[in-house]
Amino acid sequence: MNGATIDILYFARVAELTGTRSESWSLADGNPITGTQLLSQLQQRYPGLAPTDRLKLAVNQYHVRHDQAIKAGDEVALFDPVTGG
Amino acid sequence: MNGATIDILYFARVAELTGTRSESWSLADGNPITGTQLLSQLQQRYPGLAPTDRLKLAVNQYHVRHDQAIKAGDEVALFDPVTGG
Amino acid sequence: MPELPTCVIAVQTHDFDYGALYDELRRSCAGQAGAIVCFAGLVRDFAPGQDTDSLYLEHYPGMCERELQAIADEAFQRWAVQACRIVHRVGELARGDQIVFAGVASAHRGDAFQAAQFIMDALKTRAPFWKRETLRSGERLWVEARDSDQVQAQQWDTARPSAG
Amino acid sequence: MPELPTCVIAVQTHDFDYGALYDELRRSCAGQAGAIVCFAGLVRDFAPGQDTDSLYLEHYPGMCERELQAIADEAFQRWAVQACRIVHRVGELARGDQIVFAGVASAHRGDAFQAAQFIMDALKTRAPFWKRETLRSGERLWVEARDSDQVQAQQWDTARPSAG
Repeated sequence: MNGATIDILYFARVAELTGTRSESWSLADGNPITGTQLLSQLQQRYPGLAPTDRLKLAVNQYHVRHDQAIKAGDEVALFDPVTGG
Repeated sequence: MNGATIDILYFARVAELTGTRSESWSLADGNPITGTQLLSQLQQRYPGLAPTDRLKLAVNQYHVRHDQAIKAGDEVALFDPVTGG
Repeated sequence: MPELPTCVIAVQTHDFDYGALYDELRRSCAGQAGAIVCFAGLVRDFAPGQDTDSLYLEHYPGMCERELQAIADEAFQRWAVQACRIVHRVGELARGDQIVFAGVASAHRGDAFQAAQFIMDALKTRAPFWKRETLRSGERLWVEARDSDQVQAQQWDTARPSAG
Repeated sequence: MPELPTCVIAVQTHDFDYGALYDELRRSCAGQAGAIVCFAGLVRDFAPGQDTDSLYLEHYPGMCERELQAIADEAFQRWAVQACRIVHRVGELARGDQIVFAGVASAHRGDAFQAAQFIMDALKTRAPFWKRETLRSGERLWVEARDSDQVQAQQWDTARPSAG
């Protein structure tokens, strides 16, 4: 289990909901999980995240779909649809 | 006949062909003519204008088609397709 | 949008200050404009291996200003423009010189982009300016109008129904 | 066009000088560029009767720069771009302030207009920035993404075959 973690970053409204901007998250048995599975786990810890369908995921600074596999050591970011420009 | 004239302006390559930038042109019997008729008369005086199909006409500073009627007192301009910008 | 704006138009021999023109557009609608698009046309090499030494721009005084105003008015009818500026230079220009400026301020970027592009496409085919190139070889030639400019300008006619 | 250009990208808290950015674009391709299109996005009133007092821009450092570079690279693949600059501000901004700059230099105006518009449409839907408005009433709200921006960005996907 040692080192079988991911870093999760939260931005903007999502960071306000979780009350933190980043945290280390342990993968059960160190196995990869999908974005959807991670969102489900996060929603249990932070009920305010629901509904999670509209939330966006990035893995290692690339936009990914919710079915993306996430493995130990990944940098995962969770945020609302972007509104820059 | 007195005053039954139009002013003709020539621009760019067309002014080089006619050798002048403007002239007063008498209308036969003072009657209006079409652009096509005027172009035909001008081509007799300035053979280098041929072919006249591609030349553009403006009457009183508005683009017009060759079948536009031209009457005494009009300001007529003759030029190549524009190339500004 | 209380009323249609007016477009400030200049036809001049002297150079223009692109940044200053942008600043004026921005100042004239502070707090309202969300998007400003500015275009500059520059003198570039005429063709590979045929270097342009200089460019002479002739125009039809009076009709130029009227036609540019008409083009801007048409843009105002079609898109939500808050402010507009068009500057076109005439006379002798050198390689790299600025020729033309068209700037549009709007609430949204779509309007600003479309209006600016429409203005340039219409200017290219309707505003009575003519370019004469002088190549490094000394050869002088009047630039010929390009069919692609006509095609480009005509696309706005067919786009009319959905563009409002 | 010997090789693809690189896009100079900056994400910064301080303001930018629109005119100076244009001058740099122009200088970097003097004699080659015939067209430069620059876009500025500004802080404007949020809604009628709901005056924006200030805007806070949060971003994802690192991913922002990478995503903007990817967007510019995609533009270079699709259009003949000679030089490009993108600047995006973050942090606290006031009404009327400049938010974003995108400038493109090209031989022809069609490429410059299309590349600049593509960059802005892609930036709006892909670059990880988030706006929080503070209204005069004191109310704070995270701006919601607009469906129209998604639609606008997707039009470039369908335009792909003919746009090259």
